[in-house]
Amino acid sequence: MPSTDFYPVIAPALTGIGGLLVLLIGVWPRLKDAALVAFYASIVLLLGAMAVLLAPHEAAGFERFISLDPVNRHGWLLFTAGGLATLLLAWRDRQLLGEVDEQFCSLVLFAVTGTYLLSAATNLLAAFIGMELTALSVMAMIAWQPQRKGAIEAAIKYAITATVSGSIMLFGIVLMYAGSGSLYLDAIPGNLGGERTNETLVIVGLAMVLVGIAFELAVAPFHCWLADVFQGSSSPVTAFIASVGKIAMLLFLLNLADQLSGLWPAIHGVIIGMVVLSVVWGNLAALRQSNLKRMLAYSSVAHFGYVLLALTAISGDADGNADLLQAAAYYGLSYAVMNMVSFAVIGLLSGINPSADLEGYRGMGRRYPLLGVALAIAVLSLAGIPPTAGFFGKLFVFTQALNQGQLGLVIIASLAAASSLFYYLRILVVFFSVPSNEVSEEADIALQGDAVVMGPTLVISLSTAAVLLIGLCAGTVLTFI
Amino acid sequence: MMLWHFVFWLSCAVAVVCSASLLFVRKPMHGAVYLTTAMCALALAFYLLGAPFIAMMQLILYVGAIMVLFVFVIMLSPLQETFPLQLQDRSLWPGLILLILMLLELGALLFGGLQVDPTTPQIIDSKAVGELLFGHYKLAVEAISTLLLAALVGVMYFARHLQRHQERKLPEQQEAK
Amino acid sequence: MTDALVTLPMMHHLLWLIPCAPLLGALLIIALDGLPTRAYGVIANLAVLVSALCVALLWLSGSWDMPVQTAYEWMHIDNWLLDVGFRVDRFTLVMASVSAWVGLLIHLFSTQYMRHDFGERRYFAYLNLFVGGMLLFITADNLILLYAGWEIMGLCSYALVSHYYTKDENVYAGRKAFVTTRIGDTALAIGIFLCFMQFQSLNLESIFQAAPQAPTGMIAAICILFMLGAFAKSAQFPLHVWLPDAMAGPSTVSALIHAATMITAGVYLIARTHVLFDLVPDVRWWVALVGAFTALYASVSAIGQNDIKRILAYSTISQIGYMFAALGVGGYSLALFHLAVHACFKALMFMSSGVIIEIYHHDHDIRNMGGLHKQQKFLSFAYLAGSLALAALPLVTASFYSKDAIIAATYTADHGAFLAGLGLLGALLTGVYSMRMYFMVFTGKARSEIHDYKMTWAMKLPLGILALGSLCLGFIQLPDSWSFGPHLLLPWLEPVLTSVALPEGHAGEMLELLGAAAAVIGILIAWPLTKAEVRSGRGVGNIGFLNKALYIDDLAKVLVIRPFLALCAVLGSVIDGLLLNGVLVAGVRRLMLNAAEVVSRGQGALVSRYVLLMVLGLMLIIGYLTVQL
Amino acid sequence: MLNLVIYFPLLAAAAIWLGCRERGTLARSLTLAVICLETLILFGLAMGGNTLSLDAEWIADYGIHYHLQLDGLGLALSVLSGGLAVVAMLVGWERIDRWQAFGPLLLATLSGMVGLFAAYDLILFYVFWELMLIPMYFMLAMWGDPDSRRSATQFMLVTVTASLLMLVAIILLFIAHGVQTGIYTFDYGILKQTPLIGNTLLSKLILAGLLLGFGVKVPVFPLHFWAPLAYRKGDPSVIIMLSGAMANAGVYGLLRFTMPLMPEVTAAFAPWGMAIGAIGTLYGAAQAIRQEDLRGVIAWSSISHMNIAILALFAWQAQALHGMALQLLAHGLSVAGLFAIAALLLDRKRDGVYANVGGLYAQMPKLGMCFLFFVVATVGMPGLANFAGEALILAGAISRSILWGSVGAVTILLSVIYGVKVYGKVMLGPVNPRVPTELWDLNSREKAALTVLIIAILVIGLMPQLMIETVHLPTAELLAVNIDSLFGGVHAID
Amino acid sequence: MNLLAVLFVSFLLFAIGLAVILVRRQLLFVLMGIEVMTNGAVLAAVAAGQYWHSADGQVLSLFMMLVAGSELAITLLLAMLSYRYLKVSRIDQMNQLQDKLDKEGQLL
Repeated sequence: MPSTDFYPVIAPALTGIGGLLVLLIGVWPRLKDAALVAFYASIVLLLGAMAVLLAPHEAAGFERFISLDPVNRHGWLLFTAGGLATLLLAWRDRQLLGEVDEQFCSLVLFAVTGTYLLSAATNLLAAFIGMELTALSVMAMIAWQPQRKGAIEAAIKYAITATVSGSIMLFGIVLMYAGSGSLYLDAIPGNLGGERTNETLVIVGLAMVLVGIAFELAVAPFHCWLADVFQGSSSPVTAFIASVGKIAMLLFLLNLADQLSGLWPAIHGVIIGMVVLSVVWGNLAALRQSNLKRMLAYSSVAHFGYVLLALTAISGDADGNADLLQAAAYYGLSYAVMNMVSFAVIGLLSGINPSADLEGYRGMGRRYPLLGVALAIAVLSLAGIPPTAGFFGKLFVFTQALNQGQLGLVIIASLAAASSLFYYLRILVVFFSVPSNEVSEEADIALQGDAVVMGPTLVISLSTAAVLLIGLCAGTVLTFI
Repeated sequence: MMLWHFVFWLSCAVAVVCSASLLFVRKPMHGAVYLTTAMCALALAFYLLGAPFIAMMQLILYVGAIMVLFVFVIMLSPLQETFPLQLQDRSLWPGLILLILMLLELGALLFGGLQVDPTTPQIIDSKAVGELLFGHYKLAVEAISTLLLAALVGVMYFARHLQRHQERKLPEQQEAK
Repeated sequence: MTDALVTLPMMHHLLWLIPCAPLLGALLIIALDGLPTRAYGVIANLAVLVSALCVALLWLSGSWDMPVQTAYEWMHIDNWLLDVGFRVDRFTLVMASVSAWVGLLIHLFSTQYMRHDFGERRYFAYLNLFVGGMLLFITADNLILLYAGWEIMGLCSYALVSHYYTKDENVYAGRKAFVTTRIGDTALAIGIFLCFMQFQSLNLESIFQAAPQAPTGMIAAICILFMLGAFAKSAQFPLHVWLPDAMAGPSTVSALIHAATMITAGVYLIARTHVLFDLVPDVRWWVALVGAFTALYASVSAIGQNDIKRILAYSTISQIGYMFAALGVGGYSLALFHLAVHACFKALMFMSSGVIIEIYHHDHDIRNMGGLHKQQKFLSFAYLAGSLALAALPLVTASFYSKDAIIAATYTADHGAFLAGLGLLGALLTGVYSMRMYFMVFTGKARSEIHDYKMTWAMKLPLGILALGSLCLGFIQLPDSWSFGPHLLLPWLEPVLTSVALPEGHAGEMLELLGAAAAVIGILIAWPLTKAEVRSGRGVGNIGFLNKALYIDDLAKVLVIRPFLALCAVLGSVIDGLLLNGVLVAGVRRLMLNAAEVVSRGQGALVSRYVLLMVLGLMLIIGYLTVQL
Repeated sequence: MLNLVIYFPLLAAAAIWLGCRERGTLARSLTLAVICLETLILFGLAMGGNTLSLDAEWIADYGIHYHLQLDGLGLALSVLSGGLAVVAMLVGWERIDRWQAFGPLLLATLSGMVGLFAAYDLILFYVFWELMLIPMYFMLAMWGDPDSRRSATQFMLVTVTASLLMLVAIILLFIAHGVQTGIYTFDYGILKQTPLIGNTLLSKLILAGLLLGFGVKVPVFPLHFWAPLAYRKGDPSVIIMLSGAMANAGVYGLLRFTMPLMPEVTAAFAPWGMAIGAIGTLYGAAQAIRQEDLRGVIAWSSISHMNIAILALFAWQAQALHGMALQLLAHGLSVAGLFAIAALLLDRKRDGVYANVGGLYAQMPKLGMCFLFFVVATVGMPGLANFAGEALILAGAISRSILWGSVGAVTILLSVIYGVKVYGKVMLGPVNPRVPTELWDLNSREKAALTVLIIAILVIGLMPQLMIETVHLPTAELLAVNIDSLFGGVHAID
Repeated sequence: MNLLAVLFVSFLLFAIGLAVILVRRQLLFVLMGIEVMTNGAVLAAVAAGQYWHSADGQVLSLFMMLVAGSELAITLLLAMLSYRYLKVSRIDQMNQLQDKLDKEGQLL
């Protein structure tokens, strides 16, 4: 007797069908302005957000396939916002110029649909399809404008590794199913212990699912693709991967941990290993990167290490699960907004420095002070300096982990966080040192029309404000999560 | 039952062996042939397991669509080279060793004290599958159709670029060289 | 005390003026910019005059017993009750008089003497500050204020010694003076803090009242620390090394600081805290020993000097040694007596030496002088008075009465004969070097050109007064054993400052005679010695061992300064250079950057490596689960 | 009011930054005006003598309060920070370029400092703690010697590493307190009512974390390694803020958060703490002696003097703590004076390396006198501010431990060695032929800057009671921890 | 039917697929390897479905096939693009994107 609440379906349906509509509008012969397509796509996303907002606040499930609970609601809003931001950034992006057509817009919509499914999945199959939907759309988006250096390579690297990890995850799902007889997350713990079930298989399956998740979150040692993909794709797509794709996966992980908390202790060791590897590897690899996007990619590896820190202590009988998950969700949220700022800035400057090499940004903070400060706030937030969101994310995660007795891990994590400051400072110093050369008039964003910079500016200012507000009003934000 | 077992394990063995031969063949085309064989063998295994629908799907989707795609690409591929396995390349070994280790572990895990009731294959026909698919999993079907659409969009886009590239590749190639 | 309040209400309220007038004078000199240079000298003189007059008023008022004035509360935390308070008693009054009046005379002399010098304003500022510090030190009613005065003196000594700062030696000399005395300051400070710890009070009176109940060990520790402080400040062996070098300053500075006042601060300190020292006679005995030894040692060194100011410096060390010897045997008032006398004749000699040096074109070497008597009669007679007083010529000089009493007093202590012997030997040598100096400078033929120098009344007056003092001050206190003559000082001081009973009878007379004889013999030796030296061009001054003052200074350099600096360097390079900056900072940096490279290499750029890493991860996870489940 | 004094500089910083993009001179004047106003307000508050406070829920789930309370000690240190900022501006008036950036950074730092001294919640404290760090880093890295970036980064990394470990310790404290009392809160006001009981491993870890975090900033002896380089390479104006004002935050933190929150473990550590303080004092002084440049000497002397404060802190005794408060102010003023001198020399293109200076007094007697004044203040001349602090500290320390108190007292000697040495090398001696002849003596702006410091040092030195009364209440409150019973057997007189 | 045995076979296929990816660096072979892996998973899914007598397994495997197919389509096109644009057909020739570490002197 599956409940058939339709509210959860409205938003994914809107975006999915909206994607199709956008495609159709795009092929309409008389309509050749890409801006209009992006506009329509944005409207679709806004409608989706409306649908989410108007849905009743109680948790509502559809066929035990997806369910919209309070956490997901905010997640969905975030993804919608992320999708919108991606569109705004991509619209006049230098690297994508002329290629942001109905196809790109529909892919963004499809990817957002995928994240809806993934984050709200109560069925392993839904999660798998959602993940693959996102991954597939992203895969195409990465290689958008294939002439760009590294675009194809990034897409192929992503495709191969993502398919491998997808297969591993699939295998995990199958094993979980084989062990428990159910694909429903909420049913698996109940089934266990019953006839013909087998806990070992479920745990092995869970671990393999975790590998798949770890891949999408880019947690070491499954993180290698991230740097290449960040570097190879255009900034809007990078922003989407970082701020939307990963967060959707994170929400699914939190959901998984919540539902399967009884099985979680069995894989604590796995997660601890991932945490240690991620924070160490990510920060070390970022230390000397000469490319800003790669640097942020490795920092992302470390950040998800910190997030996972909150999950090292989930267990069936602990009352702290909710707090742990909340801390992780907060961290994810803060990560999403601060990365949005960074990549929006990178995107805005891509006319000046298409390769995103760090050296190319010399003096940009002085030339464009507001941009510089926005980036500074984002980078400081990434570094965990108060009163930004990044700091409170770390604070909450560390507090929760310490509360569960993970002193050693927290110390490792905080040392790693301290070392991360080295490369964050490099970014800031480069941005605010004396400019090394003149910017051509054509690339100078101060000289370009409002239309070109409006989108990114909007995204940057809103998400910078969000970085600060999420930090300063952390108390309020926590009540939402 | 003996026969069932014999055929089932035989088809499994064929699948494994044909797949493994991918490791050694020199030409992609040969690989595609081996792969097709393996898939057909697996289709047989599916059938024997009591899943005729999936067996059909295996034939249609894998053999009929995917492998054809492969073959097309191989035919279209401008680089008709052969790729001998280079075992002297030392970078290959760590991966193989890891895989063997993993298999050993899995073997130990599965057969080391794990008890699972034996089961007799029961036919679950396409009707049951269809009911589930378009009943409970209707949203999944919608989602997978969206996924196919997304794939289609991507393919369209890349195909367009392939075309465009061919149109102007000559001058660019000159420059590149 | 109530008497004092009644009879001297005004003075009671003006006590603060004694130290503060010169301090304010210094402040004025610093603050008022752009006056004619001469005006600064006037301000300085007036400021000291105010102090001197206040002191004089105190004398005249006739109430000498402990007027106390509290200016304001300085620091007050729990039992740390510290006021800026002043206190004067008979002992203090004597000391303050010496400081203020000798200070005034030297100020007066300076207005003329420093007229053509550079940095006159700076000079007077420091000089005023110094007198203020000295008077603060003397009149302070608690240890911290006392320490404050003590430190201000140290600072001024530093600044004034390096007055001619364009030469490296002078700067070094100033630094040496400051640092060496600061060794003592440190000891003194620790002693003061121990006092606070023990007595929970810093007020001198309350400490003295509580002292008898305190554990002896603590008192001994405090006394040893005070003693060290006094030794450093008063240039006692082996902390005397700074004083000869400190002669780099203007001669007036030497007169004021290194003869009359600051140098005697150590003596004053011990006399001031004699209540504590009386409780631990064993510790006190060491004061006597060091004093007596220094008296001899410095005399020996003085003989070998050729620099007129260095001779005076060593003689000062020697004379202060006598004072310490007196303190050590409990003859506090004797020490004070000699202090006053010494202040007179030594200030006189230093100021005169300044003129002499000017006359000889800033050449300090007495071997290049000679024959000055004919040119500068007044100076010659004044200097002669000083020299004879230094040599303690029996009966006619003040020093005979003060110094011989000390030698006699030492005889009463444990091992008294030894101490007295040291003193007598020193007295003999004092006669020698004192008169050698006089003869070399004033008699015979001029050995270099004599510069014309006109002394004005402002110079002659102080010299005259001091010469008179050097000769006559002794008559206020003839030896106790003499039935005739005035015995004014010691009995008058008795209520606040005890003295010691001098040896009675045979031994006493014997010592008196010996003391007198030593002085006379010394003077008699000096004449032929000088003759010989002038004739041959070589004399005691050429004996390196003596000239270098037994190489103590060089020994200190080798044994203390160099090892200390080496220790600093070694510590720095091991702790900071090697461990912290080397291993920690550079090590971590290297480690991180190399690890970054290793990690990056390990990951590579190829997708097959990525997959490999994934497989590795998967393998490890499954392995972990296999082991775990 | 409290919010106003904290955020006024920050808002002004934003306004100046936005308003004066190309107008450095305007930015400079505005910044000075803002800082002066802020300092005056703070001064007025300090004179008023009231303790301001403000409490609101911030992050309820984690028991984090927006709790501010600015008492006498905090006010005194805030006024000091403001005053030093004025001095820093005046001595950097011509030398520092791009005031449109520097001014706002300075203001932001000031804002962070005032907030820090007002914070009454551990997390809030940490927020301000890091907040003042960031602008400081930029000021260090972007101005100063050409190679100051590396030292600034080192400073930043070391500080943040320690701060993060301190954050871990703070969280542990939060948890330990929660376990002990059932109240999970970061609010200092609540935490201090139920101090952590017992000398357990956990409390030791907490103490270690706090010591590390605060100690680096002080900088306490073995954690000082960043300081000499940073102090030497940074622009002296910045270093005035760093060493004079910001270093105080470390001691302030230790004062607030160690003994009152976990008396037992801190008391057990106190002898070691005193030892560290005393040894650090001597070590700093000994290193100052062997430096060959003005800024190096000042740097080490600052380290030495801040370690005396640590000695006082762990003596935890009435005189010592009051002395420590005085010492913080006095050290701030005197080290600022010395760095101001270094700044003025830098204005005259003299970097203070001994080989390049010497005999400067002849050309600049006024500057020389001021220099000597600050040297003399630094070496603890009675009547000047440092003496009041050091005397109280050493008296208190000796009362608690004769050994370490006396060891600390040796600094009286060592300080004078480096003090007069550096003065002599720079100002006195024969005129260095490398020194150009047209150096100007103090102008009125420079005089103003130095006069502020000189008057402050004199006032505190001559009338320390004013300051003692200002800081008495908080100090007495801190001392209310019944430490003597805790010291008991642990701390018998050595 | 022994579920574990079938699972092991599917693991074997899975591992072989991985091995192909690791050993054969030619793009087409890599893709074939991926297909082998997916096939292994499908086999496991079917077996598990039969074990539980439920159509879930078959639904799962159907979706797997569809997903694998669409991914393959895109990847193949990417491979074509790679031939055309990069003239590269082996994955170990793809190293445009890689870490470039700054020299120590360029760091802070």
